[in-house]
Amino acid sequence: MNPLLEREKGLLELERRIEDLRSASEGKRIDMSAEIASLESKYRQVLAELFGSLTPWEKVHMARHPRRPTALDYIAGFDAFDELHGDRMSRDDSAIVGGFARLGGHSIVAIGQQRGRDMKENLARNFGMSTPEGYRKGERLALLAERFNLPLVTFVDTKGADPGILSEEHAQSEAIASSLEVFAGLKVPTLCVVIGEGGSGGALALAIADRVLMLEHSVYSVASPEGCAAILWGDASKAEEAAAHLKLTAADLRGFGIIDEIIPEPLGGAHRDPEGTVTRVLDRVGALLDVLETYSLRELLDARYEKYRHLGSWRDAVAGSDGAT
Amino acid sequence: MNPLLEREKGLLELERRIEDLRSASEGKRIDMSAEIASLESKYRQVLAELFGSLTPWEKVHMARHPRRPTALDYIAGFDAFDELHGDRMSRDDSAIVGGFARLGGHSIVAIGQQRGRDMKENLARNFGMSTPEGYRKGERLALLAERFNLPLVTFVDTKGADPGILSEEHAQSEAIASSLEVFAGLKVPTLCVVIGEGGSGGALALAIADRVLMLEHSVYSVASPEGCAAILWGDASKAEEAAAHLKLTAADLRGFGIIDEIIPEPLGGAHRDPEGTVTRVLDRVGALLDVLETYSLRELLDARYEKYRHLGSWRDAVAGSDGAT
Amino acid sequence: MADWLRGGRNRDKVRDDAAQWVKCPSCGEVLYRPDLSANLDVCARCSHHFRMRAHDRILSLVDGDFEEIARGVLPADPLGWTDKKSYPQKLAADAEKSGMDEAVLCGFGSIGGHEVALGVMDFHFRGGTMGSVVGERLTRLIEAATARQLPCTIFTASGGARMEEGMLALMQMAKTTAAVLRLKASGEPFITVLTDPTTGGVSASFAFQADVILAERNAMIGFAGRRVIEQTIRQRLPDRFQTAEFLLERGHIDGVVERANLKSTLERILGYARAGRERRKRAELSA
Amino acid sequence: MADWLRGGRNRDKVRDDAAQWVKCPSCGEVLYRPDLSANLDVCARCSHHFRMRAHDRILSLVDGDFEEIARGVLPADPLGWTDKKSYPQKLAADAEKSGMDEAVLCGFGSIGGHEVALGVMDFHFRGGTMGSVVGERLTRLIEAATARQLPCTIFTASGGARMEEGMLALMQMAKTTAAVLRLKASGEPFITVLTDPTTGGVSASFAFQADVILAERNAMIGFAGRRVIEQTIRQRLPDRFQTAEFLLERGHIDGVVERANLKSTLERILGYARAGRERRKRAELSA
Ligand SMILES: [Zn+2]
Ligand SMILES: [Zn+2]
Repeated sequence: MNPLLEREKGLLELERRIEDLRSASEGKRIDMSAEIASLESKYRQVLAELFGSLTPWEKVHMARHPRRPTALDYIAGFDAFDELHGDRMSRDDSAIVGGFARLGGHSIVAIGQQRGRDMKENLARNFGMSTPEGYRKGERLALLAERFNLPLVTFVDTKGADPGILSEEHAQSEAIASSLEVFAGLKVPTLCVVIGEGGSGGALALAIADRVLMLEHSVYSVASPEGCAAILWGDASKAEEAAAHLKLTAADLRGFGIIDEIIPEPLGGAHRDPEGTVTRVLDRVGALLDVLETYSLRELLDARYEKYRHLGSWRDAVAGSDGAT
Repeated sequence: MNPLLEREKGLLELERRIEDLRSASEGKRIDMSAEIASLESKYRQVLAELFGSLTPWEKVHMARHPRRPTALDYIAGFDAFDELHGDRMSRDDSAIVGGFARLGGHSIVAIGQQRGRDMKENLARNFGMSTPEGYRKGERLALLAERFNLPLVTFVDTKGADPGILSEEHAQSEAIASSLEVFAGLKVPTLCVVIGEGGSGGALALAIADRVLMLEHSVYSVASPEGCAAILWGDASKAEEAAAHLKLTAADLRGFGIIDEIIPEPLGGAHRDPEGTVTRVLDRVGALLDVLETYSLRELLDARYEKYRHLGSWRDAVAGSDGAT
Repeated sequence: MADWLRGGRNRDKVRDDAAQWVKCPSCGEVLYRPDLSANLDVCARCSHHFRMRAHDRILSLVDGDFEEIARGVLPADPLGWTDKKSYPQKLAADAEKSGMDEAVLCGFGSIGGHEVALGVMDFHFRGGTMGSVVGERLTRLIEAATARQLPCTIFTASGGARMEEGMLALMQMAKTTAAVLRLKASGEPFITVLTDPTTGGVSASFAFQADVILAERNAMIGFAGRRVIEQTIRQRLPDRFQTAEFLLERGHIDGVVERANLKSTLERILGYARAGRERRKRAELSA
Repeated sequence: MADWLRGGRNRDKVRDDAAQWVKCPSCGEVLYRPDLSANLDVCARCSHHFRMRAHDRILSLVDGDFEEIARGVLPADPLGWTDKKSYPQKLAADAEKSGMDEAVLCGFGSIGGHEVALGVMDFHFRGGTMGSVVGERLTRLIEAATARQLPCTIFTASGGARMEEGMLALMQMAKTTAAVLRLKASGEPFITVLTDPTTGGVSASFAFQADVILAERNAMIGFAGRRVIEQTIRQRLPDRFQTAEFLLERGHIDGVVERANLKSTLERILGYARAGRERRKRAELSA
C-alpha cells in the first residue's frame, strides 16, 4: 500500500549495519572507519537513487509521512509565537492553529493547518480536516492581520475540509467561500507554504496568497487521489492511478504558474531532517517577506489579482489563440 | 397584575351597552340614536380619562398588549416585502424577520423583532427574544442594505435578548456587540421605530439609527422592569416600582435626547386601531426617509456619531459644568 | 425571436419520438416533453423540478435577446488526461449529447426590464463541473458586469471542480472569487440561484459569496457529496439532508423559490438593486 | 514614585488590622493582605484570582507614571433615583468604601515601553456597572487613543448597565461602540482583558468588540446573569459555565491568561501593534 515503506526498508537495513559497525568499533582496537565510510557512501548513493525521482503516488505518501514536520513544527521555529483561539462564536477548531509571531525582523500573523502526529492527536485535531468553525477562525485571524497591519503567513497541510454532518449543517461551503474572499482581498502581504498535503478547497481556503511556496515533496491537488478515484471511477482504491493523472507535484504546479517557488527537501524527505527543513523554510519565508515589503499595497493587490486572473488553460476560438498559463 | 385590564373593563362594559342599543334599535320603530350618541360621547370621555395619563407600569402593559401591532403588521403595510432568511451559518431565527421592502418611493431593507401574537407563535418565535443567530441574521441584513445601498428601517419589540444556555454558548455578547458596531457604522440612512417593548441591549442591538422613533405607549428600558427589580432588590415582583423609576416612556426618552420623535397612538392604544397605527407609523417613516435622503453619507455618519457621543449625564468637576443632555 | 435564442431551441428538433416522453423520477407520471418544457421542466403533477438546460433557463428568464459573451472560450487539455477515454473525447461526447460546448453560458440580457449579467451553468455537460472554461467565462462575465455597472446573477449547477483539469480547475475558485470581490467593491450586487445539484468547488466559492442566495425547491446543495459523508459516518443520511429546504432552516440561504416564481422574484430583487444604484448615482452627482 | 500612583496606594494605610487578613474563597487559606497584594491579589496556595482594584491593576501594568484623563467626569443623578437610598447616597457610600469616585480609571501609560491608552474598570464601585461616567470616560479615552494614534486596552469588570441611570446607562453601549469604530478606522488595535465578572451591557459592547480579547483565569463572563439563566431553564448550571476557560473552549476569546503573565502578554501584543504601526508609517512615507 505505502510505496515509501518499501523503499525505506532497504535504507533502514543499511542504517542498522552502519550503526552496528560503529558500536562494534567503539572502544575496540580494530579500526573499521574505512568500512563505515564505504557503507555511508553506499547509503548516500542508495538514498539519492531512491528519492531522486519519486512517483506522484510516492510523493503523496511523503507528504503524509507521520514524521514529516507539521505546522506547529514550523511555528515552533518562529522567534516568538502568541497563539490566539476561536471563531468568536462557537468553537476553537484545533485543526487550525494561529496567532501572532515574530520571524527575524518581521512581526506577522501565522495560521497553520495542523494534523496529528499520532493517532491520539489526529483524533483531537480531526486529522487536520477543518470544520466551518476552523475556517471562520482562520478568516478571523487573517482579518486580524489586516487590523494589526501585519503580513500573513499560512502553512497548508490537510487532506481536505471536514466532510461530516455537522460541518455541512454549519455551512462548510459558506465558510470556505468566505475565507477565499477574505484571502483574495486581504490588505497586507500574504505568503503561503504548502508543507504537506494540500487537499482541494479545504487547502485553497488558506492558500490564496501573494507568494505560494511548496516543499519539494509536498502535494497539492484538486482532490485527494482517493477522492478523485472515487469521483471518476467509483473506486477509491485506484488512488495511485489518479495520483499519476492529477499533476499534483510541486514541479507540475510550478509549471502551471499555480505556485511561485519550490523549497528543496533533504534527500529522503523532510522528516529525515526536520530541523533543517524548518530552518530552510523559515529562512525562505523571511526572505520573501523582505521582498513583499518592497511593494505598495496597491501593487500587491493588483499583482495578486493578475496572478489568479490568468490561471487556467483554454482555447480561445475567437482570438484563435490558447488561453493563459 | 395587569393594570390595563382593570381600566379596559369599564370600557368594555360601555362598548357592550352601545352595541346592545344598536342591535335593539335596528329594524325597530323606536329611534334610540340620541341615547346611542350620548353613550358614545360618554365612551370617548371615559377613554380620554383612562388613557390620557397612563402610568409607566400601565405603559409597559400597553407595550406588551397581545393585540398590539407587531413588526410583521408594519411589514404587511409595506408596498412590497421580500423576506430573506438566516445567518448564513447555522439557523434562521424567527424572532428576527427581515428583507427587502418598498415604501412609497423608497426601496429599503427592513428588519423587525417579532414576538408571537398567541402562545403558539410565541413559542415558535421565542417570545421575540433573539438568539445570537438572530442578531447575526440582523447584522447580515443590515450589511446587505449597505451592499444594495438602500436605507435600513428596523422595528424594535423585544423583552430582551434570549437568556438561554445555547445563546450563551453561541456568544450572545459577541453577537450584540458586533451588531452595535455594524449599526453604528452602517453607510446608509438608518431609521428605527420602537413599536412595543424595547428591552435592554437586546433592543439596542437593532436600535442605533439616524432617527429613532417611539410609538406613544411603547417603552424602552435599560432592563425590563422585572429584570431591574430582580437586579436591584432581588425581587422581580417589584416590577411596578422599578417601572416608575426607570424613565422608560417615550416622553422621558425624548427628554433625554435618546429618541428623536414620538408617534401618537389612538386613544386607548395602538391595538384599538391597528390599521390606523400602521398607516401613521409608515407615513412618518416614509416622510423621514425623504428627509434623510437630503443628507450626504458623510453628514449622516457625522451626525450619527455626534448624537450618540453626547448621550449621558455627568458633572464635569474640571470644567465646572454639567455634562450633556 | 433573436438568433441566440433560436439557436438554443433548434436543438430540440433532432430528438427522436421516443425521447418525447419522460417519466417523472419523483411521482412516476409519464410526461410529454413539449408539455414539460412549456411548464419550465416542472412536473405538472408533483412539481418535481427537472434539471434545466442552460438555454431553456435563459429563455425562461430574459425579456428579449441575450448577448452571449466568452463563447469563444473553449476547453483545452492541459493535463493530457486519459483514463477510459481521453478528456477531449469526453468533452466531445458531452457536447454531442448536451448541445453545449461547455458547462456554462454567460452573457447580458434583461429580466423584467432590468439589465443584468447572467451566467447559467448546465449539469448536462460534464456534470456542471468547473474547469478553466467555466472559470474564465464566469470571470469575464463578472468583470464585464463590474465594467458596465450591472448586477450579476449566476445560476449554479455543478458537481464541483473538474478532475480532468486538476489544480487548474481548483484555481478557478480563486479566480472567480477575485472577480466577485471587484464586483462587490464597485457597489454592484451579486445574486446566485442554486439549482440541483450545487456542490464542491462551486458551492464553496461564488455560489456562497453572493449577497442574495436563492435556491430552487428541493435542489441538493452541499460541500461534500452525500456518498462521501455516508462513508465517513458509516450510516445513511436522512433524505432531506442537503436539500434547499434543509439549508433554509439552517439559515444558509435567503430563500427557496419555485421555478415558476423565479423570474418574478429576480425581477423584484433586481428592482431593489436598481433603486440602490440610483441612490448611488444621485450621491455621486451631488458630491 | 509618581504622584498618581502614590495617591492610589495611600488608601491602603487607613485600613485597620483586622482587614489585614483575608480568607481565600476558593481554598480557604488565610492570607496576609500585604503578601496577597505583592502577589497581584492571587492566592499563593491555589492561584485564585481576587478581584483587583483599578489602582493596583494599573500599578501592576505600567512602567512609570500614569497620566489619568477624564477624572473630572463625575456622576450626576439624571433620573433622581431613590429606592432604599438615593442614588447619590449609594455613590457616596461606594466612594467611601472603594476609594474610587467611579467604576473606571482611564489614562495613558507605558507597558513594557509601549505607550497605550489604558482603561481599567473596578468592580468595587457599584459592581463595575456602566453609567454615564464610565461611558464618557472610556469614550474620551478611546477618542484620545485615536487622536494620539495609540492602541487602546480596556480591562473590564462589570455587572452590566447601571440601573439607576436608566436608558442613559444603556446608551453608553452605543456611545463607546461609536468611539471604538473610529479607533479601528484609524488603524489602531483595540485589546480587552475580561476580568471577573464581565456581563451584560459591558460584555455586549466594547468588551467583545476588541481585536484581541483576553480573559483572566476563571473570570465569569457572559451576557445574561447566572441566576437569570437558571430561572429561565429551571435547573442549576454547571460550575464551569460562563468561566473564561469555558469561553475559550467555545471559541469566544483569544486566550486565558494568569495574572502573573498578563503584563508580559500585553507587552508582546503591544509589540505586534507597534510593528504594524511602523509598517503603516513606512507606507505613508513612501506614498
Ligand atoms: Zn412528478
Ligand atoms: Zn486559595
